[in-house]
Parts: sequence; structure tokens; C-alpha cells
Amino acid sequence: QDACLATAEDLHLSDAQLADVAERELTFGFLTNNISDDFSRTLVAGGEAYAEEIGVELIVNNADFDANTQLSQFDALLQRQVDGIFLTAVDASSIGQAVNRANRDDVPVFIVGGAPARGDVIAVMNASSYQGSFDAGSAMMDAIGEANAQVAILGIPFALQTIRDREKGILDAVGASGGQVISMQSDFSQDRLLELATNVIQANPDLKGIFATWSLAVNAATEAVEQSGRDIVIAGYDSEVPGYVELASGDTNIVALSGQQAALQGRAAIEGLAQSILRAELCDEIITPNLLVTADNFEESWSIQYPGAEQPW
Amino acid sequence: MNQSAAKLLRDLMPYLGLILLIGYFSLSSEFFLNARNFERLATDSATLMLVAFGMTLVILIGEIDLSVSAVVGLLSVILAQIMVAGMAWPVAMVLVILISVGIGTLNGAITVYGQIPSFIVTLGMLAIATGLAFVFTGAISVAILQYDFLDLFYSEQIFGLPIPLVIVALAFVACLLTLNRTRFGRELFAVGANMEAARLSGVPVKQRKVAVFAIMGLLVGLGAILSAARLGNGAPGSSPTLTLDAIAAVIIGGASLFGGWASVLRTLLGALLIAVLNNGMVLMNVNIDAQYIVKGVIILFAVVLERLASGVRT
Amino acid sequence: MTRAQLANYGIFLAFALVVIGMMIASPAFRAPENLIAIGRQVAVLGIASFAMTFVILAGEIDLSVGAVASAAGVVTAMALAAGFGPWAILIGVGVGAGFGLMNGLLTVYAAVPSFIATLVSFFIAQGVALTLTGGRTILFDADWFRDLFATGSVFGLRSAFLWLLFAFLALWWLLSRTRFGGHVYAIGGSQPSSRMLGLAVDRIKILIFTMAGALMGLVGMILISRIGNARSDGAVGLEFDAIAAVVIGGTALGGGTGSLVRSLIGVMLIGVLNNGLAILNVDFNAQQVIKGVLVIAVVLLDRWARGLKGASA
Amino acid sequence: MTSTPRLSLHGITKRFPGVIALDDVSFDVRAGEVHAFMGENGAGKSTLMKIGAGIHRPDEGFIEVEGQRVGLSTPSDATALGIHTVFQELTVLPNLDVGQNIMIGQEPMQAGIWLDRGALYSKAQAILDRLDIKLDARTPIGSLSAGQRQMVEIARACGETPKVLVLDEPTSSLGRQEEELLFALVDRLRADGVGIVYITHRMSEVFRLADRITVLRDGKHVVTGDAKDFTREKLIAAMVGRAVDEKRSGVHVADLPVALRVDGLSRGTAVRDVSLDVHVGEVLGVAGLMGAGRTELARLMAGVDRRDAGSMTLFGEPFSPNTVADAIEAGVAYLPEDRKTQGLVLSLSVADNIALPNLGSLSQSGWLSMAKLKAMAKEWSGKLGIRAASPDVAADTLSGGNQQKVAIAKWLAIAPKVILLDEPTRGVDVGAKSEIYTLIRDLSAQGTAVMVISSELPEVLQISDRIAVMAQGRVAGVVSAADATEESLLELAFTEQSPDHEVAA
Ligand SMILES: Nc1ncnc2c1ncn2[C@@H]1O[C@H](COP(=O)(O)OP(=O)(O)OP(=O)(O)O)[C@@H](O)[C@H]1O
Ligand SMILES: Nc1ncnc2c1ncn2[C@@H]1O[C@H](COP(=O)(O)OP(=O)(O)OP(=O)(O)O)[C@@H](O)[C@H]1O
Ligand SMILES: [Mg+2]
Ligand SMILES: [Mg+2]
Repeated sequence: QDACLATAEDLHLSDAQLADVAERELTFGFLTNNISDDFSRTLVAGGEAYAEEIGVELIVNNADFDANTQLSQFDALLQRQVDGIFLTAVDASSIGQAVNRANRDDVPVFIVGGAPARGDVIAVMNASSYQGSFDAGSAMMDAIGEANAQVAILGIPFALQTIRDREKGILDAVGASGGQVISMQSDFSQDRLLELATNVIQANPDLKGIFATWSLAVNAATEAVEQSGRDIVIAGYDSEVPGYVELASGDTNIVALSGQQAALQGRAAIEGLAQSILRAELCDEIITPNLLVTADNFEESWSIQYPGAEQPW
Repeated sequence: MNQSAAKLLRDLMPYLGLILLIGYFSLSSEFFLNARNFERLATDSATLMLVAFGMTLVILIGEIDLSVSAVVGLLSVILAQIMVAGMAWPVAMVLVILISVGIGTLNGAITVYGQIPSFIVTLGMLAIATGLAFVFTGAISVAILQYDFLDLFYSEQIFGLPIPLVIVALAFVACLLTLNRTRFGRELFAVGANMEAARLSGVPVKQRKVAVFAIMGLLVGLGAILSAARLGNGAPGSSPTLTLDAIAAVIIGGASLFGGWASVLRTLLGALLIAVLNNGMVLMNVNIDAQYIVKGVIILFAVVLERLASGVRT
Repeated sequence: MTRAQLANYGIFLAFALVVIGMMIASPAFRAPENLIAIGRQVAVLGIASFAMTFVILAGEIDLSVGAVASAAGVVTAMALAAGFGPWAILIGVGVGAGFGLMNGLLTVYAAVPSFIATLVSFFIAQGVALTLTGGRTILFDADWFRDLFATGSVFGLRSAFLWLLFAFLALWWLLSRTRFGGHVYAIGGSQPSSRMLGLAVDRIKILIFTMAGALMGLVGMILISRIGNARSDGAVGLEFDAIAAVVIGGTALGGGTGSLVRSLIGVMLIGVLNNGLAILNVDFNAQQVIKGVLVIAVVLLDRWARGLKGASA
Repeated sequence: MTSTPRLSLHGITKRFPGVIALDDVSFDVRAGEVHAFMGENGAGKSTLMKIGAGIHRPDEGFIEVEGQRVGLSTPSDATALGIHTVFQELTVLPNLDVGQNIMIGQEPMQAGIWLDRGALYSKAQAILDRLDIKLDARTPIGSLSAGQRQMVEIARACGETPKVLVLDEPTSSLGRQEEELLFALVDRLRADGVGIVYITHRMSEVFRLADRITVLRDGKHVVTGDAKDFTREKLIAAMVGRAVDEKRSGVHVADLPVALRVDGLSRGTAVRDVSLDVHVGEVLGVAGLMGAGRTELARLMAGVDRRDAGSMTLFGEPFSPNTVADAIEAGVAYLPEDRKTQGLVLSLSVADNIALPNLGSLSQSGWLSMAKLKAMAKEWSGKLGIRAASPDVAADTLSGGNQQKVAIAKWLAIAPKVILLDEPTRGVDVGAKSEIYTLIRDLSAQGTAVMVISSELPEVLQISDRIAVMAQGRVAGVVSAADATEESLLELAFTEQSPDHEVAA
């Protein structure tokens, strides 16, 4: 184990490796499960910027949360004879068949979202979904500060591995502090999530907290709580622009958001594939730690999470 | 000579959009035009093709099936779960197909005997199947570890052809012959165009409609098996766009949404257009945001060409 | 009530049964604030369904509804953020109407079936919204705007609900109290006959699509006002829900028969089910199953009532 | 009378893909005349009038209204100039009510923006009353018979007195009383100075109504002249290009075996306790007023509808068809009265239409023989003289009369033992009519039992051996055709009007 590269920093390429990469004129495929949130965009931007810097061509595609589409795109990339494929899986276990084919073609695959059911990937890169969500959840329970507090979870109706890890994280956090989850509701659309959050607040007069498992749910929960005028605290997974603006306003019910380091992951994606082609050994799992973004540290977190981006508040 | 060239051109007109698109991709990408890519295209779009063939029959008789993508999800989950529980894959496949035919027949029976639009019945079925698939799995896809099953569909070949392609080809020929060379098929055209006249001509309209939904069930079942084998698991919500793509393939093929005319061959071309477009855009590295616009414009272009051609024909 | 009268009210009866069931099951459901909240929550779906009613009555279909509303919302938010002030409203409605006009022109003059024409618009609107936002959430700071379209209230009624009310009354008048409305039914009844009778079939269709587009502009603005941000996927899936509401209400796909009041019932039914099941904390997946069964049951009851009329005639 | 014509069409040529529908045809109609427009099925009558109505654009030629050259590019251009047309294919909108149909396009408004529904119905009702049409303006169209729908159509065209009124086969679905109503109306409008174009295949109407007659054949103008200068034979010769034998065929003695026996058949109030015999080799005519229950009776006999009571035997065996397929299986065929909605699948080809009830015999364990199908289409197109570019064209491109022949052909092709024909010559020209009569004769001579429902008394008298007259759902009497006259049939048709008979059963 100690021979393998274990962190995003470990993946950095040396000057000699960079020269080697430039000479090989590599093309990588870069598949995202969707492209309409800040995380994916930042991930793609991070990857694109670094690929450009080191002279790798990047083919970016988006699956719109459709596992079948992602598989077709994966196959098309194999057809295109790319030198490596990075993907944020819609459903990690659904990509196994294609990974198996990539193995046969000797194309390295680097994946976010869990190991596929079949085939070998060079490594699984993970934000600490479980830990991030556990930490944010614990912060929420601390802020509520009472035993038996009722909380609700607002989520995405989906078989994403990361969402399941997030759910597990929050359930453990609530359990550890003696609270109880009284409602779990999900939807895709921000507007419907707002509706769900409003309904849950309406139905449960003793509700003390809402945990939002993804960015749109954070936005919806914030708005619903604000409109209800009730004293309900919010924690969530994903810290994106609306969340930062909310934290920056100085008057917010959000206690903590778990932020992924998308730009770092984007760069690491390219580096990991390049390392593998250069025959370096990657550890099975490469964790990029999450940030716990709060009203106290948001400026600092912003510059880590979205390096170089203008502050939206 | 000249006349036959003109006739050839006229006959090809409806397919011009697809032909031009394939020509363009072939010239622009060295990776597009080869047997391996077409093999992949065919296997990747096998489920879409099967469902689109079934949808052709359903739309022909003036009905619709909105439940397919959810039912494919549910069936793949059931397939995976019974295989995990230890059932041999051939038995599991037969069982899943039976369930699927049952669901199709149920859709048809409620539509026909409850006299409510198939739109509503299958909308209800969509919600029910989605819910059940998630309830059964707790939203966690169920991996299929019987590799002989997976490899049968996605590694092995018959006569040098991948098995999904063979299944699609057989289904295509069967649907084509059914529609054009059997009593049943001819009757469907009449049922779709004028139900009352068909009834007064001795066509058992209700049975025919239920039968079409049952056939749809059969094709959806096959599609679900291929989808599960391709993904290597039973996954709820794995193909959210399947229904719309299948309907779009039928309509791009020139059928009326309200029944009376449809053609399996044209549907095949409609589905191919969608599949080729998705594949070609990846190969050509089209910008992710622009892909939507490109897709819209090319579908429009292909359909306008097709309509111009039908204008010429009448 | 005679049997023939009952026949026309089957859907209302079925709706009433669902409402009564919910009221018995949940005190939170029958709280006045909740009933008011339902009105507000169905505003978006309601207006979209009213627009869809016109389109379907005329024998056409509009799949672009959700994407156009999203695009209009995004453009409006950007205009607001860029300081266009009240002009942003015009721009938003204009974007919607522009897409609607395109739908109409393609359907009428290019002889493309509206299914395809509006599918094309769907793709283009989605592409435009994604390109404009770069997939990110657009924030805007205009409380007057949010008050105007969603959050403000008059006599305790939120403006989103008032827009719904206003749209319903105006469109009801248009459909059942003007010549134009009568001709919409005529076209749906028989397009060839309407042409032979000298009705301006083409112009009416273009108008219907354009009007539907303009209403999607309004929907887009209500959406962004409710949540306070704009996203390229803001109204994802709205077209499908709207068509479903219209058809559940009893308006026939294919045109010619149906009414706005029926669509309103369809919308309310969906709104009540969404709200009620969430308030009862029913498991999200079980909700789907229950909704599916109830929708079929409600429509069966409606048809059964209509059958009574047939039997007594 | 010899003033400028109200409407004149000059040198009109119109081509459809594969057909020249009109070849340099001129036609005019003056104020205060009825100009009958005659010709075989497919001669081009409807096409010419559609050009006058702004529906088709002529390829050559031009149009004048009251001496002014006009361009008619839409139907509303024509109505704006006072040219109103009752089209052969009904254009009533089935999802609206009577009033809305009559007032469509000219709905009364309040303050320019509100539809004045009260005024709409009162105006529509006023029109109906003025024309003596006994209908409530608020009745939905769906509940009306074909004849009533036709009257709605006429009411719409006559709503505000037109300058030119074109009636394209207006009586084809009318009952006797409605016909009389229409004739009176035509007389009244003529007196008011309206120029009326009257298209029909019925000789009696022409001589009853027309001032002038124009005959068209194969899209070419044949003759125009004063009605009084024509005889029946001359007119037929002009239309057909030869003489047609119209003689009444020899009457059979009805001393033949019974093919289909109907005993106490009832359904609701439409058919009440009907008993009838149809014999092998005879033609049984069924006469009656509109709504007398003839169609309903035939539908019960053919397995289309379920009966409430009664029984049937076919050649002595119990016959109780639950579906049309059962009836076909047993050799009983039923030609419905409305070819557009019931008789044909208009979007399918002629060949497919003919094949539809015959798919069983054209296929072997489900597999269709395309060769047999084509041969069948060819055979019957030839036998009935169906004018179509080929059996593969869609039925809706055929003229009305030819469509009717296709509808008959598909039933003849099953080689039925009993055939029930509901208005078999509706919209069919004289030539074809006599061909259909011959066909019916031949069928019965070959041993097929034939029942013909017809609203045209001369037709019933001409082709039947016996005639059953229905009134209010009951058989009012069965008479031998040889002894019957139009008057005696009518008398029977009007019996049982009093409600006392309702309890008789
Ligand atoms: N829309 C059309 N497309 C193609 N051919 C047409 C069309 N309309 C009419 N025709 C053809 O034009 C010719 C004239 O038809 P038209 O309907 O005018 O005859 P008609 O004299 O009214 O006959 P009928 O007495 O049967 O009503 C026919 O050969 C018919 O098939
Ligand atoms: N569409 C309809 N809706 C309701 N009642 C109808 C309809 N058509 C016919 N009826 C009624 O059914 C009875 C029998 O009608 P049917 O059509 O069998 O008469 P018919 O003698 O064949 O007359 P027609 O000349 O109209 O064909 C009548 O009482 C008539 O009023
Ligand atoms: Mg005609
Ligand atoms: Mg009749």
C-alpha cells in the first residue's frame, strides 16, 4: 500500500513526466453525470484548464443523469481510441460492463462515485461524501442542541452512490446525537424541492432542522425556511454560489455546508490518468477531503473551493 | 434511366437526413465509419430499437405507452434480484418476459375495457413501476454477477454478429412482416385509422388493441433484459429518456401521433438518426452546451426533408 | 342530481373524494395556511397546464414548455442582474413568445408535426439556457420583482397564486367567451372542416403557440421569483406534468373536447396529491405508487360517470 | 333573368397528381335561378364548386362575381362575396352544438370582445325556425342523425341570405320530410333572387327544381341548356355518353326458402318487436321515414349491436351474432349507411379497404397472400367499374360515388349468403346506380338473399320483390313491390303515429 499514490497532491506530475506527457499527445475522455451545477462545472473547468496547460486534448460529455447515455458515451470514447477515460458515474455499478471493455482495449479508467461491479479501474476518486455529510450533520445537531430533535432530509430521488453515502452520513450524525429523522422527501426540480420543504415544515410544527443532500435542496431548504419564518436550522452537502451568498449575508439559518473540492478533483482527474499511463501505481481509493463551510470561514473556503473565481457576494 | 434516377432520389428523400448525417460524420471523423462503431451503435441502441418497434404498433393503433422507461427499470431490477437470489439466468429471463407481457396486457386491458385513454393508464403505470423499482431496491442498483449472462449479450456473437444486433434484427423483421404481411397487421392499420369502420368490417378491435399492448410488453421485456445485461445490473431509473426517444423515433419516422399510419422501417431510421447523432457528437467532440442545439436543428432538418418528400409522393 | 348532470361532474366528485380523504387523514393538511400554500404551489403547473389546454384542444402538443420556461427565467434573471429593471419582464415574456412563435411557424408552415417542432424548441431552449448560464445558478437581487411574481401578498394571498387566478380568469374568458376560443374548439374538432368553413386555422394555431410561449415567460418569472435564483433546469419536466394534468382533467389528446375548468381540476388533483402525501410523510417511493393508482382510479370514476350519461340518453 | 351572372367560372382547368379533374370548363349561375349541375361520379362537379368556394385554386381560368374578376384564395373570400356552399362531405363540427355550428365565423359579439352567447343561440334558433328546421340550437351535434346534420349545414349556408348558394348533393342523407323542406326552401330562395347551383344524381329533383342544366363528363363541359329542353333520356345520355337501361326488372315470386328469419327483435325504442323473413333469391326492400329504425334493425341483424330481445335463424339454424366477425363467418354482410365514418377507412388504399372484411380468406394461418389481395382488388374494381388511378391509391382521393362502390365491393367479395345494404346508392350517379341495381339483381339471381334499405321510394320500388315499411321501430307492413306505389308506401310509413301503440307490445 505504501508504494501507491494516495492523495490528490501525490498525483502531481514531475517536470520529466510533464515532458513525457506532452510528447505522447494524449487524448482523454471526461464524462460528467450532469452539467448544470457548480460542482460539475468547476470540475470540468479544472480539468480543462489543466489539460490545456500540459497539452492533453479533452473530450467532455454530459450524461444528464442517464446511466444508459453515459454508457453509450463511454463506448463512443473507446471507439474514438482515447488514451484514458475519467468519469463521474451516474451509477458506478452500471458502468462495469463498459469498464470491462476498456480493460480489453487497455484504456485506463479513473472514476468518481464508487467502484464498478465489473472490470478494473486505476482508482476511485471520492470526495468524502460520508464524512462530509456526517460533519455537516453533526454541526446541525450541535446547533439545535437538544435531544430528540426532529429533523428532515431533503434529497435527490436517485441511485447515485454518493447520495447514498451522504444519506448514511447524516443518518449516523442524527443518530449519534439522539435526534430523529421524521421525513425524507426527494425530487429533481428546485421548484418541487421548495414545495416539498414547505410541506414538510407545514406538517411538522416541531421540526428543528433540515439536512439538504445536494445543492438544489440547499437552495430550496433555505428559501422554504425563510418563507416560513420558523427557527429551523439547515445543513447540507454541496456549497455552491447561492449557499455562499446566504452565508455571507450574515443572517442565515445555514449552519454548515460540506463543500467538495471540484477544481482539485478536475486537475487530479487528468493527473491520475497521466500517472497511470506513465505506469505509476495509484491506490484503490483517492480521497479529496471536503471543506466544512460555515459563516466563520466562508471567504477562506471559497478561495480553496473555487480558486481564482470572483466572490459572488 | 434519368427517370429511374429521379425515382430513386424520391424514394430516398425521407432518409436523406440520415444519409447526409452519416456522410458528414464519416468525412469529419476517421473513427465513425467502421464496422466496430456500427456494431457498438447497434448494441448500444438495442433497447431503444426494440421499444421503438413496439411503440410503432402502439402509436399505429392510436394509443401511447408512457410507462416503458419505468417498466424497463423495474424489470431489470426484478431480473437482477431473482438472479442474485440464485435463479438460473435462462429461467429468470423467461420469467421477466412473462411479467412484462403481463404488464403490457394490463395496460391494454385497462385502456380498452376501462375505456380510459392509454395516456392515463400508462402514466399511472409509469408512476407505479418507478415507485416499485425504488421500493424493491431502496434505490441501490443490484449488480448482476452471472457473467455468462452478461457475456452472452455483450461479448459473444452469432454468425459474427453481436447477439443484441441479432435480436433487434429478428424483432425488426418480425414486426415488419407482422404489419405488412399478416392479417393482424392489416387490421391494425384499419383500427388506427378508423376504429368504427374496422369494427363494422369484422375486426375485433378490442382484442387487437390488447394484443398490441401485449406485444409491446414482449418487446419491452426483451429490451429490459438487454439493458440489464448492458449495464450489468438492475437499476431503477436507468433510462429516463427511453420513452421520449422511442416516441420521437416513431414520429420522426413520419407516423401521426394520433394513429392510422406508421412504418417499422421508418421507425428504425428515426431511432438510428437519434443514435447516430448521439454517437457522432461524442466522436466529433461537440461542445456539451451546444450539443442540445445541434441535436434540435438536425432533427428538424431531417424531418423537414422527410415531409418535403411525402409532399412529393402524394 | 340527475344522472346526466352527474356525468359532467365525475372528475369533480373524484377530486372531492381525494381532498376529503386527505382532510380526514391529516390535520396539517386541512390547516388553512396549507390550503393556501397548495394554491401557491400549483401556480406554475397551473399556468403551464392552461397554456397546454389551448394547444391540446387545437389538436397539437407542446413539449417545449419546461425548457422555454427555464430559458425565459434565466434570461430574465440575467437582465435583472444586469440592471434592466422592469424591462426584464418584457424580455422574459419576449423570450417565451419567441420560442412559441417558432413552434407555431414550424408547425404551420414547415408542416412539421408539433411533437417534433416543439421537441426541437425544447432542445434549443435547453441549449440556450445552458450556454447562457454556463450551467451555473444565476442570482439576482430584485425584491420588487420577486414580490410582484411570487412572494408579495395581497389580502393574505401570495402573488404567485394571484397570477394563477388572473391567468385562469383571462384564459377562461378567452376560451369560452370569445370567438377565438370557439374557433380553437372548432379546429380541434375537425381541421379540414374548419378550413373549408373559412376559419383562419393557420393564424389561430400560430397564436396559440405564441400565447403558450408568452405564458411560459410568465411561468419562468414566477419560478425564479419563488426561489430567488435562476437555473437552466428550473422547470425540468414541466411539459410532462402539464400534459398529464390536462389529460387527467378529461381533455382529449387529439383535440376538440375539454375545458379549462377540467384542467384546473387536474392541476389541483396533482397539487393535492403532492402536498398531501408529503405532509403525511409517506415514503417518497411509495408516493409514486399511490399517485399512479389514484390517477387511474380518479379517471376511471370520471369515465364511469360519463358512461351513466350515455346509458340514460 | 339575362342580367350579369352572379357567379361565373371561365375556362377552368384543374389538375391533381395523375388526373385532370377539370379541363377548360365554364359555368355560370344567375340571380333567381336554380342551375342543376350534373355528371357521373368523378366528373369534376365538386371540384369546380370548390374552386368557386375558394378551396382549390384553378390551374387555368378565372372567376367573376357579378361581372367583377375576383381572386378567391380562401373560403372566407368566397363567403365575404356572398358565395355560400354546402359541401358534399359534411363540414359540421362534431364537437360543437347546433347553434355554434350555424354561427361559426360570425358569432355575435358584445362590446367587440365578449361573445354574446344569448344572441348566438337566439339568432341560430331564429334561422332554424325561419327555415322550418325542427331543431334546438343548443343540441350537441353528436346526438344528431346524418340528415339532421345536413340540415344544420344548410342552415349555416342560408343564415344570412346568400347571393349564390351551392348545394352539393344536399339530399343524399335527407329523409322525405326534410327533402320537402329543402325543396320549399330552394323555391323561396330562388324567388328572393338567390343564384342556386344544385348538384345531384337524382333525376326527379332536377326536373322538379332546375331552370337550367349543365352536364359535365370526364372533367369536360358537355352541354348547358334550359331544363325544359331536356328529357330524362337525353340528360342521361349526355352524362353517361350512352343510353342506360332503367327498366324495372322482373319481379320474382316470393315463394322461396327463407334465408334469414328475424323473430321479435328489439333494442331500446329504436327497434320494437320486429319479425321479418329474407328469402333466398329475393330482394327485400325496407322503406320508412328517417329514424324509423331501419339502420338499427340492420345493425342488430349483422351483429354490430346487441339485441335486447328476439331471435334469428339463418337457413333454419339459430343465428345469434355477437360481433360482426360472427356475422361474416356465417355469411351475413352489412353495408353501413355512412361510408365516410363507417363504411371505409379513407386513409387506406382501395385494395386494403376491399380486403378488410376478407382478410380471413386472403390469409392462411394469419399470413396474408399479397397476390390474392391484389387480385381481389383488381377483380372487384373491374366488376364495379371503380374509377381510381390504381387500387393502391388512398380511398379518400376517389369521388364520392366511387368510394361507395369500394364500400360495396368489399362486402360482395366475401360472397355473402345474406347481404344487408343500407342506402347502397347514396351519392352514386345514374350510370353506376343502374350498375349497382344490376349487381343486386345478379346477386339475388345467384341465390343471395338481399335486403336493401333505401330512403328513395322509386329505388325501393324498382329493385325490390317485397317491401317492408318501418315506422317508429316497428314493421308497419310488408307488401309486394308489384302492388305498391309511392303513395301506398308513404301511407304505411306514417302509421302508428299515436302513442297508444307503444303499449301494444
Ligand atoms: N384532393 C384531390 N386529390 C386528388 N384527386 C382529386 C382530389 N379531389 C378530387 N380528385 C379527383 O378529381 C376528379 C373529380 O372529382 P370530384 O370530386 O370533383 O367529382 P364529382 O363530380 O363531384 O363526383 P361525385 O358525383 O362522385 O361527387 C376525380 O377523379 C377525383 O378522384
Ligand atoms: N346518432 C343518434 N343518436 C341518438 N339517436 C339516434 C341516432 N341515430 C338514430 N337515432 C334514433 O334511433 C332510432 C332509429 O334510427 P335509425 O338510424 O335506425 O333510422 P333509419 O330508419 O335508418 O333512418 P335513417 O334514414 O336516418 O338512416 C330513431 O329513433 C332515431 O331517432
Ligand atoms: Mg362530388
Ligand atoms: Mg338509416
